[in-house]
Amino acid sequence: MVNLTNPILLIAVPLFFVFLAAVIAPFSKRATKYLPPVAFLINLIITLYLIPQVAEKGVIVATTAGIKPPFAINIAVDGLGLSLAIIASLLGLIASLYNLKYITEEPQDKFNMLFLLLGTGITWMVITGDMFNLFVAFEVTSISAFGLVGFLRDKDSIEAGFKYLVMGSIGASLLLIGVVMLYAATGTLNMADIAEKIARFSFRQKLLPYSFIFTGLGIEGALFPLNAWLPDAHPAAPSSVSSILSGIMTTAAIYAIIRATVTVFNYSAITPFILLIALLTLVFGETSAFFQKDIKRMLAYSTIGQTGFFFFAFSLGSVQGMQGAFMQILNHSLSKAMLFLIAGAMITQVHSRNIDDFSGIGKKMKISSVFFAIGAFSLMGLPPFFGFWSKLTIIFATLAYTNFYTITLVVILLFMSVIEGAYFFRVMQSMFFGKLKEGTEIKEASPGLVVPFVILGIVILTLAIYPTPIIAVSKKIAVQLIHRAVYINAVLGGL
Amino acid sequence: MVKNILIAIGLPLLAFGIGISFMGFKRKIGARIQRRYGPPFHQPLLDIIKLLSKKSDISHGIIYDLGPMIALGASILTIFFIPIPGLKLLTGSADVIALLYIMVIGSLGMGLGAGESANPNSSIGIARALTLMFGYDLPFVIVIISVLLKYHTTNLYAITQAQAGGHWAMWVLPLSAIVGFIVIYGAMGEHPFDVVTAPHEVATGPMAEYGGKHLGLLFIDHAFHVYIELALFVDLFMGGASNIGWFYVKMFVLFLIIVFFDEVLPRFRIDDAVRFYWRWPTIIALTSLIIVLIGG
Amino acid sequence: MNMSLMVLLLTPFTGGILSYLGGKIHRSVRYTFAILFSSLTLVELFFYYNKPVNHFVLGKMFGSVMILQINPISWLFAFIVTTISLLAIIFSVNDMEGRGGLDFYYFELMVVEGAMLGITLAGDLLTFFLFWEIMSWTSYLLIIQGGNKSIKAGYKYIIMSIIGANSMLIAIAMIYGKIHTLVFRNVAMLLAASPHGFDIAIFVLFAIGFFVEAAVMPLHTWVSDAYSEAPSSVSSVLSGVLEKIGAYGLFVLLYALFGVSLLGKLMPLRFPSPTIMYTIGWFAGISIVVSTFLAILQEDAKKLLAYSSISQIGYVVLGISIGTSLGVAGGLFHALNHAIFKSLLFFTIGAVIYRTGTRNLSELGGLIKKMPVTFTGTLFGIIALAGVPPLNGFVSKWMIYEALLQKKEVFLLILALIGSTGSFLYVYRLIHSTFLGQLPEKFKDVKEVPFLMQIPIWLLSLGTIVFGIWPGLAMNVIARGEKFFGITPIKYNLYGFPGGNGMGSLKMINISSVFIAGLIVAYIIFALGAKTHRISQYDNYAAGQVVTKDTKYNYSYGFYMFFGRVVNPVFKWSADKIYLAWARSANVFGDYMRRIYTGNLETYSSYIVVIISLVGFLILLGGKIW
Amino acid sequence: MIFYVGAFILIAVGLYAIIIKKNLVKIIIGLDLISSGTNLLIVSIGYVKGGTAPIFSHPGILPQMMVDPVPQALTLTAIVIGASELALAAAFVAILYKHYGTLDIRKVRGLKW
Repeated sequence: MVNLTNPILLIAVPLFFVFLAAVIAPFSKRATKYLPPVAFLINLIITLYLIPQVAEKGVIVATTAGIKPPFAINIAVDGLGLSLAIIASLLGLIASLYNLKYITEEPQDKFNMLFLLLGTGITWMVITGDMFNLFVAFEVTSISAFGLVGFLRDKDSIEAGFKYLVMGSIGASLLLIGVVMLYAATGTLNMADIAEKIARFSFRQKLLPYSFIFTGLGIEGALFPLNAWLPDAHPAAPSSVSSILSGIMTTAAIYAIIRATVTVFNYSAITPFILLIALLTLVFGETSAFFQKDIKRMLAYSTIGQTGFFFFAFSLGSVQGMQGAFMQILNHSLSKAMLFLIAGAMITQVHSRNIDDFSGIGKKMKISSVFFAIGAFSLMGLPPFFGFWSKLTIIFATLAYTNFYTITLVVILLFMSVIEGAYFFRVMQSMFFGKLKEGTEIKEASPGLVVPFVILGIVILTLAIYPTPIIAVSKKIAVQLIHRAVYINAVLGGL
Repeated sequence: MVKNILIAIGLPLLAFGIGISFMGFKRKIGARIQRRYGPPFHQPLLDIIKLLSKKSDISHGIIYDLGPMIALGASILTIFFIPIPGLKLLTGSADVIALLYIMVIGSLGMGLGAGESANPNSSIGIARALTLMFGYDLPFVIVIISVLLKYHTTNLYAITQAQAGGHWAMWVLPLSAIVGFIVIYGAMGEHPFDVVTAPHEVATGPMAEYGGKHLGLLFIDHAFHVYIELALFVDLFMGGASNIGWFYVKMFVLFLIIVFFDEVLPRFRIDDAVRFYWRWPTIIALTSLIIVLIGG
Repeated sequence: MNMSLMVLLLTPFTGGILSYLGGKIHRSVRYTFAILFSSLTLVELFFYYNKPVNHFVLGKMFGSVMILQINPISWLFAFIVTTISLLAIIFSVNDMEGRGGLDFYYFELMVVEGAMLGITLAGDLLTFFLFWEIMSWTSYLLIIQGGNKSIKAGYKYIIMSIIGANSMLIAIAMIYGKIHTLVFRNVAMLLAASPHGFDIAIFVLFAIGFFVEAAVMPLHTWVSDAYSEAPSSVSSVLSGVLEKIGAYGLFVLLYALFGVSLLGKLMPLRFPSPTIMYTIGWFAGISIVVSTFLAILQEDAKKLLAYSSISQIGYVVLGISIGTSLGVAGGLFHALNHAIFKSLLFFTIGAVIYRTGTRNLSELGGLIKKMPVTFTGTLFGIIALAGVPPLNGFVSKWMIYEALLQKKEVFLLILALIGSTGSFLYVYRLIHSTFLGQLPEKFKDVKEVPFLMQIPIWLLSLGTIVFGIWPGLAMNVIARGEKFFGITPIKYNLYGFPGGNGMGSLKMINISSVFIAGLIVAYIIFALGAKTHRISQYDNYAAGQVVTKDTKYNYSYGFYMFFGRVVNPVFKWSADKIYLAWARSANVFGDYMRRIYTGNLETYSSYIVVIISLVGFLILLGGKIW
Repeated sequence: MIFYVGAFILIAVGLYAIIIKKNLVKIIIGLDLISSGTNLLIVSIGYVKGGTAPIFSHPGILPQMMVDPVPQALTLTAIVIGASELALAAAFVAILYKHYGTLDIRKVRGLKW
């Protein structure tokens, strides 16, 4: 009996399936597509098994090669990491179910392998306890993402993929430089260990490695102005991939930044800088999204905006801010992933990504459109959806101290939410009430595409009806995150 | 109780009598100004009797019939809220502000009836009437507010009482009184404000289609109307009166002035009439109001 | 029994879901559920008549309890919400027949009802805001049911509504940041103890939200489009109820959160009432007059009613903002009355549109012969709207006038009185152009609307009479509500107000009975005359011309054109145009902003270098961020 | 020290190539330079002058004399990753060339704003 509660399995299982896929592929390329759902399902089950443990102990640590931290590579799962792992597994499962029907282009075996690797990398990123391991996970994620973005091999996706690749590689190198600098300074790669040892460094000394790590991760995490690849890459990828990229990958990178900032560097002094970056991200993302004609590009820009939004909440540095950030991450991941899946399903019918061509399809593709509306409402933060509570939390966190600056910040935030509302409502209007183009034959997408996002939609609706437990949990997570000693002690407790 | 019943029957008759006599005077005086002999003094009464007893009468529908009735009913309603010497009447049930709106009911009835007749002349007439009303209402409400503020009451009877002994509002608030006069003058539709009925333009306007007993009702209504406007002005600015005789005299003097003006003035275009009312009368009324506000 | 407040709140939501699902089975199931559950809500509401509930805990969120409560004022508004919604549901059974997506429409209608009910029942700002947001987006979905043009209108509405809601959200968050609880009572205590600048900021932020919803100028620009383009029953809900919710919010803000004495302290200037309230009064006053002028010049029946709504809600806000017992009572009473007569008018005009398919006033005419019931409803509606006795609109307006006079706010009083006279102009135009005058040949075969659509018209007409002649019925509730909020209620009786203390007296029963007596006298004179005979509408005086069937012999286009000549120069610019200009410049600015994503790899890479060197610069500076 | 400077110069040259050069292949070379620079940096961190391999191959080797083994492991990993990245990049360039018929990055601007 395998110990289901070992978090290493979260990485091991999908990796195993990747190799399995490589083995199977020569015999049946089509069979490989059934592997990702299985792998992600197993992952999801494991993560769910881990919940009670994490709830009980706070942080669970798994070691490799039987050596206790800080030596050797270790995995440390705390509340935030686990939640993101759950989201990653869930989204992976749903997107891979969606793939069954969605991906018709060859080579399918390679696609499935890359897709599995992408999921693995993301899960890996959020549960690792080791800085270099983080880099490796980051690279696994990025390289598979590069491949997936360029998967369709048409003009746009190749251009986007190339841009993404160059940016991503630079980012990875920067991250590596930062990690190495940390190693040079502290002589260890374990996050908890670094965290303990870094206390003796001054703000200025910490700044150099931090800036490299921040920039490196920021490229992947879609922070302004490092995010220019994102609006090209996310739409260019197949929709299921976009949903993973937008839904959880940027978030995983943001997670890494949060982990580095809070746990490793304990860098509260940097927050004004982060806040500025986050705000710019938000403003530029939402503003650009407003002008998009391409639905996937609009969603991608909206991802930038949302990233800015929850990163902003995080950069407030208070428990409530972190709580809001986490809630918004959850909300954004689920909704944005669903929106991308739906957009994909619609594009298969409309054969265009232009919003104008979507007019009137609400009458034909009822389920898709309704769930699109649900996702958009949740993203905009309209009650009773979960986004409302996260928006509220973030606003409350921002205005915890009322002064001129916080009010200005909130005004900017809310103005951006108005813009977000403006473009989402515009899309929905044309979807539901626009005139259907003459001579187009549009019907509901095939059930294989609909069922996955409906599952996601049901999750969102459930959150809308029972937000309280999640809000309570998110508060716990935020508290745990901000009390970094808990994490450090849990990891180094073996010593 | 008996007294109440007597008032209930007598007041309309009195008002009608006063009104009809003024209508008679008007024709007579007008004729004399134009160096004519003019019809007999009781000619309006004869007209009404003639109209009511006409044998053939047309109707355009229920509201066409109902319009004059509403107008007359409203006029009868109104007179009970304008105190005459020695009698409070129903002033306790509705004060001056309410009275302003009670007076509107009649126009509504008139408008509905005229509208139903499907004659564009009538419709234009009503549109003009309402616009004119909108025009003179602005200075009028300002005037009313000045008076109410001056006497610290909204009860019309109390206002007349407060003016007892020659302290007429006319002398206390001369500017308001002038504007009030201009308003009453316009409300009676005399030259130059006779845009509503203007026979040469809209063929007597609202009345274009009316004939027979309908027109008879409207004539009766007009008699009440004359009484109402004059009585209101007398109550507001000329201190009411101690007895019916004086009351009649005051009204007559007022009416005489109005008739003199009426006979010598040409006609405004409707928008000019509105502009006129919104310019000088309003400014004068506001001045008066500010004086009241500052002076207490 | 306490539990049932939750039940009351959930009833419409449940009804909405059930009617949505029921509609999948059969449309009659949908109607049954919708009507059943909205009547049930009304019935449940009556259990709370005269029975306030102070504290019903709904749950806990962010450490602040979410509570429901019901006091007489919220009861009054809940009553408006449920009644008008019920009637709208009944009305739309026939009105919306044959359109697509009806299941969803009824669902939305009931959810809006539930959300508005939630707002009136809310006992803390969080609950209030939660339902407020639900209301704004669900009502948006209702507005855009009206076809192509309504989408644009709805878009404007939702954007303005989000802005308003967000402005409220800032205020709520500011309060939360101070005391971590949002219960009205605690908030009131906080505000009483806070510095004045904070209080004023809170007030302004809230007021923006409420002004948008209540359509007070200058935040009214969504109204004329939204009301006119939405389906008629939706317009009546919007105008009858949604606006009232804005007014209710304002009432809560002024009296539950701030209180007159606190407002008096905020900006101690010498005005008849606290400066803030006086300012609001002026906003309302300008709303009244300007939108009256605009309504007079409309050619579109529903646009006319929309502008008239702005003007009438001005009276409500004006009354509430006076701050005296009489003014508040007048404002609240007018809220009730306006809900009654404006919904009535939207229903009747909806009925006309239902039968004729047009709402262009100059195309209509003479429908009285075909649709007598609708005409009667409209007649009652316009009399009430114009504030002419003896119907209900008069009483509440009169109370507002008296209150203004009592306070010597003479300039506001002038605006209010003028607005009322002006309203007489446009209501006459409304009834004249639709029902009176010449009946166009194409409407020769128009029939009266089906019975189900007549029900709301009958009931609301009855309402205008009942609350007109017996204002005491409504005053019972309002007086208790005033007492609840610590205002001494004025003296009143069933038929009116005995007056005193600078206030005139009013006895509606006398006015109406004398009026009826006068009518009888007139009728007797009329009946004594010769019998009349009906003639055709073409048998008409035309200065020698012969009127035939194909002549358009009706004065209805540009009814008040000459009046337009007087006021048009003033209306060359409008708030709407200013907003659009702002939006346009913001658009241009944003368009430039997004060009930072140039599409060039080298630019993107150089951003990285920029960021890195920025950090290096920071290190040179000594690591100081700010 | 010279290694650190060298490493950063390499990285800077790589960045320069990416930003200034218009040829796709040169951009890839720039990427390679960056990763090489990084690798050099990693190795130089663990470098001890005159040190030996970190293996107790025969007695007498003091731990202070050993070079740090961890950076070497890191470098190996990084090289592998870098290689795969470059391979992918080369593949992209090949397809881009097919689509555009040129290697000029200025022509590849289909996506913007």
